[in-house]
Amino acid sequence: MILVYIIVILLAGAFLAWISGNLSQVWPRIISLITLSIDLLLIITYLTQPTPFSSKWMIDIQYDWITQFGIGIHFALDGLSLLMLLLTFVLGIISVLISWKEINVKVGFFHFNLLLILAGIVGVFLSLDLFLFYFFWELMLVPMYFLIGIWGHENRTKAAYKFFLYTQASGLLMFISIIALYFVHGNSTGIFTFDYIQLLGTHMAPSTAMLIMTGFLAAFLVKLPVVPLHNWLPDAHSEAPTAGSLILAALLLKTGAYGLFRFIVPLFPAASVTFAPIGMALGVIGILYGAKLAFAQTDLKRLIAYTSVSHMGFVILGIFSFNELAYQGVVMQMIAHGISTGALFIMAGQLTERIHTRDITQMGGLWEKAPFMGAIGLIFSMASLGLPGLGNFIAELLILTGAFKASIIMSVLACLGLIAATLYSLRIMQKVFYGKKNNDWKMNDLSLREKIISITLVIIIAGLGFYPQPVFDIAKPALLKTLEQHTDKTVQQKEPVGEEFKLKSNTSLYKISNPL
Amino acid sequence: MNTIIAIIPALPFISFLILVLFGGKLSRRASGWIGAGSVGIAALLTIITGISLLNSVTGEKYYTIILWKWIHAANLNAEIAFRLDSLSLIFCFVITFVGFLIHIYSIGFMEKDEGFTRFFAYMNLFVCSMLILVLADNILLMYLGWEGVGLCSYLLIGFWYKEPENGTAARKAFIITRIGDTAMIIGIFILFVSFGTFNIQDIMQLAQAKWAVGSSIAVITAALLLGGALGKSAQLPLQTWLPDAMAGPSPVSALIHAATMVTAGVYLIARTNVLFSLAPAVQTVIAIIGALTLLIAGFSALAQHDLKRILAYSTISQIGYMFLALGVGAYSAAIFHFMIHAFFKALLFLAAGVIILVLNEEHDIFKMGGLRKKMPAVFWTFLIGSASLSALPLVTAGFYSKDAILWFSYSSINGSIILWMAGVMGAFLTALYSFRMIFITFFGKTNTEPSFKAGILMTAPLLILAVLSLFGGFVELPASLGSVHLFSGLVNQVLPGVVIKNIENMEWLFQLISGVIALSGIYLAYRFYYRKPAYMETFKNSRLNHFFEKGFEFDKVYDTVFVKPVVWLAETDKKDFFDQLNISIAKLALLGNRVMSLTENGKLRWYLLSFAIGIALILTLMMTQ
Amino acid sequence: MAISGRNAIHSLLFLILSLLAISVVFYLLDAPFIAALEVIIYAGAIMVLFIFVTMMLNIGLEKKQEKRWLNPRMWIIPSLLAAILFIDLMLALRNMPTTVVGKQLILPKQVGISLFTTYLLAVEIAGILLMAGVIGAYHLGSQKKKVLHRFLIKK
Amino acid sequence: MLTVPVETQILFAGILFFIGLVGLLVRRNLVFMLMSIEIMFNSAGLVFIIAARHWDQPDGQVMFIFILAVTAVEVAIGLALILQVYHHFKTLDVDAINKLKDDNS
Repeated sequence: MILVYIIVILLAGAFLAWISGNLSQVWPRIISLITLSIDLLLIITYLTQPTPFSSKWMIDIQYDWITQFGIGIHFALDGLSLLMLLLTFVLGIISVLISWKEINVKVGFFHFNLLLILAGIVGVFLSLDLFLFYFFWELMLVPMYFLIGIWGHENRTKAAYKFFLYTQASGLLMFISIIALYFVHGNSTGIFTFDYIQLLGTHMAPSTAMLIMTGFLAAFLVKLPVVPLHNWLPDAHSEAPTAGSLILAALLLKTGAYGLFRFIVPLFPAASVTFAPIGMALGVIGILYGAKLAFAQTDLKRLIAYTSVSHMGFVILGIFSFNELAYQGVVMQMIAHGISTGALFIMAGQLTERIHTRDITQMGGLWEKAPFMGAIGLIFSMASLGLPGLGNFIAELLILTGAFKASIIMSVLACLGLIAATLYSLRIMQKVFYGKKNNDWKMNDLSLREKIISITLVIIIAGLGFYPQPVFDIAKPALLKTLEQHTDKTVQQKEPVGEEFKLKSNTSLYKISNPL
Repeated sequence: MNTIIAIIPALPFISFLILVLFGGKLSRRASGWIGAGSVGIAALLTIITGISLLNSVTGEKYYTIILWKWIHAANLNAEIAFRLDSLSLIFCFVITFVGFLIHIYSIGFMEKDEGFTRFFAYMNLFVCSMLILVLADNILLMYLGWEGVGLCSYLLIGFWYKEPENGTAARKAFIITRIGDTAMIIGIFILFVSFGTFNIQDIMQLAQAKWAVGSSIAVITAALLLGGALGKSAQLPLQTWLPDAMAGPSPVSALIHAATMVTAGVYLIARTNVLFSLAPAVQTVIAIIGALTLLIAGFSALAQHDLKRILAYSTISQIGYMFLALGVGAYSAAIFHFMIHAFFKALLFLAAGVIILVLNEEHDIFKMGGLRKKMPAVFWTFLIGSASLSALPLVTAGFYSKDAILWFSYSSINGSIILWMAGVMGAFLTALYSFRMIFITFFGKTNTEPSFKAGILMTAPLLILAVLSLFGGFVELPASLGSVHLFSGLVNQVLPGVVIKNIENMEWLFQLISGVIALSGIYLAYRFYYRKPAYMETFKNSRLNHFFEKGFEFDKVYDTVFVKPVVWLAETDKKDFFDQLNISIAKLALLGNRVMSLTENGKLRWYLLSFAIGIALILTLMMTQ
Repeated sequence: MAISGRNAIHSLLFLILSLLAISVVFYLLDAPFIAALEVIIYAGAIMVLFIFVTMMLNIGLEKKQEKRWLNPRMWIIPSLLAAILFIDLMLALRNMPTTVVGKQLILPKQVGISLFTTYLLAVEIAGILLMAGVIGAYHLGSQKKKVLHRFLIKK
Repeated sequence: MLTVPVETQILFAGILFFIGLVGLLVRRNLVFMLMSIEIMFNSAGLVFIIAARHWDQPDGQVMFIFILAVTAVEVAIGLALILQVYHHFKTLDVDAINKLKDDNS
């Protein structure tokens, strides 16, 4: 039941916030804060209970909805979605906090949209019924459109439009695929259902599977985004208000990765393996191309947006490596990227709030004025270049190691992304905080509220860097479950060339190597 | 004892946290002493641990501690675990002890700087990272330290962030070392994929067991690790960042860019020596790179006129010696030279720092001169450092360490006469440029008056380091001169001893030659730079000199070969052609709209006409079928 | 002449002539009732309406304008089209099988019977249509200047 | 009574129709256009009558009556519209009345 409560509380909070917006500007903020805190507490209390992490689904609830079409309300929680929920609520709270001062018009409606997006995201992370999943998937879009379109910067209308077109079009493709899957499954077994668990292991001709998968892929890859389809992202990010950028980067993109995990890999085990080389190549292209573009940008938020493209390249690379190591890395990357890029967007937002420009060529020498902000910016640009000791490093390490097992060339090329990441991350520091002052901005350092936000994020990212084990433990069963789908049907991984690489007796080696 | 090795890196880290969190509230004095004190205690603990390690009677000559599970994902396991053996002990000692002295010095040096607390925070973080690097039990944790020192180096080079050049230098340093690091991490992947562990000791054992000598995988892995080492240790072809890195404050140059961080590459190679011995080709490459670097850097040092840049090139050159030693398999000689080099180079940098400070940020040696009388303490310590650097025979520590390298470069099984000649040539250059520095800076007529006198906080570390530079060498004496093997005995607990060719032991002859060479270098410096400076004026304007001064124009080449293309690549297609592609779809739709709306002109007869045309068309088609 | 004339009244008269001719054709085609209707309703009622409106608008005087509008080039495309269609029609007719048909006079009584039995519904609908026409014409015609129809309101 | 073949009769109706069509396309005066439409209606009615005679059925004539009704309504409304248009635009030129056109383009 806890899962239903979570969503219902979010929705109720959303409407309450809207209504209370008529009373005063403060109420919606407080209400959304309370709503999110309750949800976070629910999840945390659930975590503290002795829960069986190892079982297939920690919670699994099912209700009938539209029985004629085999549509049900089916929520389930496993380690992966649990982590994503935690991320969602933590960042949700933070996004409420950062818009505390920034949003002054239509406050109620803003928070309504904010909570609705979060509800959509949570729904996506929890739904196990494809129809329900699609419902939540679309639920995220419209409020996001408003968020960008109403509270954004100068070119907001165009950006919002672009965002909506891209995601909506790809979402429709996914819907077609869902329906196709529904009929394929129905025709072969006689049970017409949208239920994920029943749809698992549907027998499909390879070409059919490929076609249906393409539809799903379209939605997820656009959301992620993968390189030729990434263009909505920089626009949407740079035009959205800070909270919008934060949610876009930290949460919305993750739904794409989550979808790849939850649907593409288990539903189409064979087809996804066929697609894997292309997927990995797309990942690598994303990493390098995103980095290249990030390096060239002068708009701070655009720059950060392109770093997202680059980082999400790692996610795709990892997912199509098909091994647990890479998968753990992907989960870690999702969380760490959420935190670090989110933090960078927050920083960009704070800068914009103070000096009213996002052009980094006009900044410079801001360390003197705002050393605290500089330190935070330093930490997170280091995180984004993958400095060990911060969460992103763990993620990239695991992904690259996992990818290395799957394809050496791809992994090595992706490593070049590390150098590229250095280039663009240092560029942020260089242009914004170092160097001569270009303009005599009148700005003050972070306020207490902003400091608390930043420090929380720093603690999380450093915690992930030094003690990531809980994340691995929670995610492990879910990932193994995903991989299980593979073991029967697929293929030995393309083991790397050269005899030396083959670990013939992995376990025995492990015994020697572990001095514990 | 085991817990102590965890405390050693923890101390500076705690101090770092204190300085970061409460830096604003502490007085300058307090934060300075917290920063220095933590390193001091760490040094003390290191010495205690070292003594107990030396005295331990059990067969196990190392301490190890596992703090917590770091990453346990799938079959990838890495702990936050430390391991202290004699190799890391030496590094730890140098880091904490020299670090402590430099911290003390910095309290005086940075006295008036506004970023005082920030400076000590960075320095502490650096010491912590460096300790993690050398103490790490697994290669991943080592990589953490490795990148950590890179970060600190970046921060400290760009410490005076208001000058854009400093920022550029910092960025250059970070990026170039990062290129090496990326090679290294790929090497680490290969190691992990091959052996399924990150633990250094296990990797070494497994590598020995599973990889054949000279097998391609061993060569590739060793080469990749070497890439990391080259970047960090500023060796050819990734050496260009170090001279620019002198933009940082002098204590930073002393600690990071002379004594410790740049020798991380030496540590890495020594630590993973098994891999390199499995890849003889790479080892030869190391030796050649070392020899080339020491020559090129030596020539470059000869032409510089920025005091710190001379020292920077000298550092590159000396690390070249260490690489040469590593390449010929003389690990203990390399480590020995590392230690002695840390002493005298830190000394030189600190002394140079004093000079520059009191001369109001004057870096050009030709604008100094005659400082011998003005600042005798600095003069004498600087002289000792230079003497040690140029390996003045018998009396200086530098002689013993460098001599060992020279001897092994010939006599080792991997050595050759050519490597030896390069080494000797380098020694000559070293003597020449060190004393060129001495003569120009301290003799002659005074060009700039010192503005104030350096305090005790700054001179005391100089004196201590000077003593070490003179007498530190006596822990290891060659067979011909007393044959003390305290140091190599210690190091050889973990590192293989050097394999000597079966030749006649003519070490004394080689020592003689190198001694003479060093002395002649000093004499030449005396001739050219003190007695007849006019003679060098002609050289000073020559093209060759310019070529040397620019460090053999590596920067220019890299600029055209790498930097410009990258920048060009970034600048072209800034608009993201995919975006244009997708926009063009939208534009196409808009164009379609335009065309279509042309027909929509509101003229009724036009509509009727097209109506009729349509009917005619359809009917005609039907009829003609 | 009805379509090419420049004077509206003349054209209308020509049109009436043409209608009368058609009514003769109807008569020849064994449909005297329809012929009568044609004359009464078409030539009588509708054309009178036309003439009335034309007179009201004084269109008869705008000869020059008509001349300008009717330059010879305007004729080319429509005539060409008409010709093509006509050829199509001929082609269509050529393929039609010629059948012998019975020649029998259809009396108004027959028409009336089928009108009020088989096509009763259609008659009612036609009635409603006429009603709508009356109301529409009244509505459009009555509000002259006071309120323009909303489609015609100038922006 | 009449012995002209059916084809010829239909051709005759066709000619009438095309005259109407050409008139419709050529004229710019609304009144003339309405008149052309009348001619076309007539030709359509003619075809019905021809068909009725051809098959000896009264239905064709019934249809003509309907056409007559439709024509009457059409003329009534059309003329009313012409009146309105003339009042509004002071012209009967169809090309001038291009309010349907999209202003954006």
